[in-house]
Amino acid sequence: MRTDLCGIELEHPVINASGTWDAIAALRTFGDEVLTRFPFAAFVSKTITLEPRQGNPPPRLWETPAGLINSIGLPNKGLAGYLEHDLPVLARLPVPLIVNVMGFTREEVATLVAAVAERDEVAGLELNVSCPNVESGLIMGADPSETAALVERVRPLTSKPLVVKLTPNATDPPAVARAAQDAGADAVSLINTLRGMALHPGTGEPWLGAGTGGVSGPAIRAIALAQVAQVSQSVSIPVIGMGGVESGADAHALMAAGAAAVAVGTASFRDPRAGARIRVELEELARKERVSAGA
Amino acid sequence: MRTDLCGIELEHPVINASGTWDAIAALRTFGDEVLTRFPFAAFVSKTITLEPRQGNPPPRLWETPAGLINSIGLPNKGLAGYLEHDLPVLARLPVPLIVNVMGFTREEVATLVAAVAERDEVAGLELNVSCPNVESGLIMGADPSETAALVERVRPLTSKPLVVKLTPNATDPPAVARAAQDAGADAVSLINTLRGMALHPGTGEPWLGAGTGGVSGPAIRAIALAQVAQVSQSVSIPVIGMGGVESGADAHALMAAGAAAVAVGTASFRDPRAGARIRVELEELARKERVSAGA
Amino acid sequence: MNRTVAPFDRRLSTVTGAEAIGAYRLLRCSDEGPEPRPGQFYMLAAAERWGGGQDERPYLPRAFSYLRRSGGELEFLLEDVGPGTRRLSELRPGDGLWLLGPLGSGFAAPRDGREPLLVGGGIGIVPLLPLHTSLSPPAEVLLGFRDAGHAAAAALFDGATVCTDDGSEGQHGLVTELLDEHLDDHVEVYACGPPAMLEAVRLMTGERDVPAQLALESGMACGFGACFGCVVPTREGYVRVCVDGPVLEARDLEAVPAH
Amino acid sequence: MNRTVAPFDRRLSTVTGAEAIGAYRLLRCSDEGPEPRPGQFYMLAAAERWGGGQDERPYLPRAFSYLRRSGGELEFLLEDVGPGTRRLSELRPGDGLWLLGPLGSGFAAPRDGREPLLVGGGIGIVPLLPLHTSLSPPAEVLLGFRDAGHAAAAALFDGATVCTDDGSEGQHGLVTELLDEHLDDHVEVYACGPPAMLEAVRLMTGERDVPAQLALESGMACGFGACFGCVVPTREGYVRVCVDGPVLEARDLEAVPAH
Ligand SMILES: Cc1cc2nc3c(=O)[nH]c(=O)nc-3n(C[C@H](O)[C@H](O)[C@H](O)COP(=O)(O)OP(=O)(O)OC[C@H]3O[C@@H](n4cnc5c(N)ncnc54)[C@H](O)[C@@H]3O)c2cc1C
Ligand SMILES: Cc1cc2nc3c(=O)[nH]c(=O)nc-3n(C[C@H](O)[C@H](O)[C@H](O)COP(=O)(O)OP(=O)(O)OC[C@H]3O[C@@H](n4cnc5c(N)ncnc54)[C@H](O)[C@@H]3O)c2cc1C
Ligand SMILES: Cc1cc2nc3c(=O)[nH]c(=O)nc-3n(C[C@H](O)[C@H](O)[C@H](O)COP(=O)(O)O)c2cc1C
Ligand SMILES: Cc1cc2nc3c(=O)[nH]c(=O)nc-3n(C[C@H](O)[C@H](O)[C@H](O)COP(=O)(O)O)c2cc1C
Ligand code: FES
Ligand code: FES
Repeated sequence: MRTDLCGIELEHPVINASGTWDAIAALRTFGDEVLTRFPFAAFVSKTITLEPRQGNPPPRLWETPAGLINSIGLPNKGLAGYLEHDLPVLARLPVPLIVNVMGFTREEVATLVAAVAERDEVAGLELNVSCPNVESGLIMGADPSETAALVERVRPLTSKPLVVKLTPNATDPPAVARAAQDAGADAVSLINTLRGMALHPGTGEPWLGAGTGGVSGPAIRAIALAQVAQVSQSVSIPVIGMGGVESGADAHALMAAGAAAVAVGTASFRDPRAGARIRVELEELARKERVSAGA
Repeated sequence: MRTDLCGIELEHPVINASGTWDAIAALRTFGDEVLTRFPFAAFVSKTITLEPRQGNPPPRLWETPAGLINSIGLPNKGLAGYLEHDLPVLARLPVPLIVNVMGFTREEVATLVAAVAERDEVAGLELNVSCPNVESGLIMGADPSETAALVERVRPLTSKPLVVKLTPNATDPPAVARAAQDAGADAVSLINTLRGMALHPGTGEPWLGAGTGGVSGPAIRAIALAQVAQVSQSVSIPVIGMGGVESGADAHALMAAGAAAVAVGTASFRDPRAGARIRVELEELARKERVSAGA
Repeated sequence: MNRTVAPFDRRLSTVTGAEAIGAYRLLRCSDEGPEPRPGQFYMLAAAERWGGGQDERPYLPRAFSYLRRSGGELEFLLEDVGPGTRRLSELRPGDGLWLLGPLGSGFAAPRDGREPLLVGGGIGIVPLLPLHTSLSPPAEVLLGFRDAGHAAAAALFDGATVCTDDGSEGQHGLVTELLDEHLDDHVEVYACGPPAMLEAVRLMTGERDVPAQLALESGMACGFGACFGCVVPTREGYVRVCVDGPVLEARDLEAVPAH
Repeated sequence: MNRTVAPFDRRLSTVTGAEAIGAYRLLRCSDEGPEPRPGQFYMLAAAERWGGGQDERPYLPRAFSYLRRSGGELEFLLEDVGPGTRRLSELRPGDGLWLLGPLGSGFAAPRDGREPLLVGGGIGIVPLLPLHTSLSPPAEVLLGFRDAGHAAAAALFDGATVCTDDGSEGQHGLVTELLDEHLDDHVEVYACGPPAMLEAVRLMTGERDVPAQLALESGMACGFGACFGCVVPTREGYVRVCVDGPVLEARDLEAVPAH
């Protein structure tokens, strides 16, 4: 199932969701098999910001029925640290690299996009305008005109594919997707996590160090599918669907709803090679479909 | 735990969520024990509209991980049918009656509010501005000024408590809640279901007769808690919290987050008396809390 | 009335027996509840680990017609088709089982002295068994199954005529073909089975103007009229299978929905 | 390196033994994986019905230090504290178990010829056992438990000094009191236990300038560095317990977080 994702050649349509797979830590844990048996068709790196960030105070995780709330808070080495330390390692991966960036102002995003896009190792960029853990993420991605202004600002800086990652915590994701498309985005990806919260069972205080976090996993799958279907009907650029994908059937459903590619997030926490399994299951479903269509 | 919900006296803070408990069908199924052992402190009836509605074509249900998608589509007898057939039966219930109404225009809502509020059997009204199955529901409740205009229109029609039920499919539920409060609402309730979708495993076509539906149950609990906490911090009128409540601990968490009362929806489908169990568990938690606070 | 009013409580029962009957599974449990009427059903859920199966389900309880009731015990017959029926099929004596019911409205007596003719397909034979044992003199019973493995359950009925899709047991063919042979103006049909079979029964009996009571299935969330999820189309609009059915008059139905 | 690289696959293992050890549960399973280093851990999940427990959980796998490893078998010791450990405690021989690991970085050899001093509290004794058996001559071992029921697990160690909070077994008191008696300038401390105990060990060893390696716990989602959820504060910022630990130098830590 070779897939052309707005110019990025993928061997199959299953990639990782940003922030849910750290290839460098995986190399330490699993060794070089990570390179020879990489489970995704592209690697999307965790969101980077201009300055280094420590992320949110722990606890950062809370398990919900069929899901997870995280308040990681985008820890990262910052642009310079990423380019110097991480990029050379990630360049060893056998798949295209998509770098996810987030800025607190349009100019910050512009700086990030310009600096990242000029590196040959980078196949494409994803703009995180949707992280519910950081104030500005919510604002940019929930509003069509904010999104348009951002994409217009950074679009001239690179000819590499620009993916805009939408937030589900919005009244009208299709409107935001259209705004991104009209401003020159090459693809949109969705859904990011839904704003969620849990209380400490004993004290009644917020459990997460940051107070609230984002919900992911099977619990949000039906919501993701609805938004992916709606957005796919509203734009002509490719859609990367994600949210609770655990099986080839889930990936297949997102693609039936219009997604060109599918990202696996939380499912990787249960199995680092969930992406590879999902790819096999997906291709088997597609094969069966071709057979039953008499092709 | 006697509770004063904007003037409605409740024996305890656990009520039902609109559309998830049919007292009349329960009387047929379980007999008069429904009256003597009613599981809720108030009865909120299913949304009624001006005209009778058949609701959406089946299938109307899809089970998700730890949740449910429904596309019921607000079947009801219409205002006249409700007042003539249902209200006299519901008047037999041993608890205050809150009638949930929805209209496709402000004037329709006004007609509904005026006609329902004048009935002595009715203790309060809930305005459904949030049903994701019916176009206008989304629009009214997702936009602060739409909500304000609606509440301003109907507020003068009655002095009975008016509850506005918010939709979670919105960028800024607290802003909508504030708008409702400023326009004279006596309380807000949240969350309604989140827009969701499922595909037929065989055909890849939408499973639900209506295409999409609303997600409820434990899967949405963390999202509900976050929104209830946020809204509670934004308004001074009482908040009725709901979304995935299955236990006294869940109810307790919503109240710790600021809810004055808690509604049980999908959990009743597993156990018609879930509300009564949750009430007992909640009161036990509150008692323990008082003890450990040394009171 | 074809309805026994249910205790207003989900009750915890104990599994007292579990065995295979051909391709199906028989589940027996203790029950102090009232005597159900043939055609009524219960909502069941395992007390432990209801969930965590395929795709993290089941979450909601599942509907099952009762098969037999005697001596403080209830029996169900299950076909494993998904995570809920799988979990219930794994229950062993001593395990806990949540029980709500009896629910819905069962079969009515035949009108005008008509002879009852019972027609069952697959797992749809279940509600016909208590009806069968309640009738005297015994009624004619026609049962259709996929194959011999499933047809093993026909032994629960005395003197049933059996057919299978593949001819591996009894006659070769569909139960609706048997019905066609037996249908005359003196009978009242009582049928339960897959949607396509019931739709055929509805059309056949409609054409011949023979009354038919169909025990329907439908995806349910609650089983007691709370969710409005289980509707089927009738000439008077949608009705809830769980409170207005599961037994409905064929002539009232617009169609037997495919799911 | 105190790290064995893990196979890049979650693997399905079979439970070969399950028994109570006092208040804890011993779980034995087959494993073809490489030899782990003392202090490393595995992510475990039951192959069937992982989920559907209390509050519809567990959903994610759970982290467990290995207790023993020999002859193609791995052993774990579990304390039932919630839905995940409960489900694992119910596993029986023949059941399937998902296994990922060995993960993280284990204990390092003592520096400068120091004598290892092992200090364990409650279920925190687990990673100390493989360390203990790897040391020769045998190290001093101090173990603290709530009560005699839990202290039964001390029998896994040869010649450990035991204390209990309630005095029902061994000495009456906290293991940190034992440590206080044994702490001198020639030892290197290896500790694992509840956060409050580890925090006390960190402070005590810090004051006396004795090196200490602490095996930490932390809420984890993935166990292989993917989620950034399991961090603890160190003097260099947050580090991930699953890849930079679970064994961390006490002197690097800002604090041992309460959860
Ligand atoms: C009144 C009544 C009486 C019944 N009596 C019996 C009986 O005696 N014996 C018996 O074996 N069965 C009986 N059934 C059927 C039984 O209730 C179903 O087989 C059972 O609910 C299936 O649950 P499951 O989890 O095993 O399978 P599910 O996965 O729920 O699948 C069952 C069917 O539901 C659909 N489906 C698939 N996935 C989903 C989903 N996520 N959400 C919603 N629907 C889905 C598909 O059409 C699938 O074929 C009865 C049903 C009713 C309504
Ligand atoms: C490296 C490492 C090694 C370990 N080794 C062992 C071992 O050898 N033996 C052993 O028994 N244990 C060990 N543990 C601890 C074990 O992983 C936990 O006890 C287990 O994960 C608890 O899961 P649970 O589902 O049973 O309980 P949970 O319900 O997850 O509760 C455990 C704790 O998590 C918190 N909690 C409660 N609810 C939630 C929720 N919804 N989401 C997130 N947190 C919640 C609370 O603080 C609670 O006390 C180890 C942990 C680590 C990190
Ligand atoms: C622990 C965790 C960390 C995440 N970090 C990021 C991130 O850094 N940037 C980003 O754009 N999305 C991040 N996400 C969101 C995921 O990329 C994805 O959109 C979301 O989790 C839904 O997919 P899932 O249900 O498959 O996990 C994170 C999600 C999780 C669970
Ligand atoms: C089957 C079903 C029908 C519902 N019908 C209505 C309705 O008629 N009016 C309304 O305001 N909300 C309706 N709701 C939403 C619930 O009142 C509630 O807001 C939501 O289900 C979240 O709570 P829960 O997770 O406890 O179910 C319905 C929900 C379900 C599941
Ligand atoms: S199953 Fe809920 S109304 Fe019938
Ligand atoms: S548990 Fe995920 S990074 Fe450590």
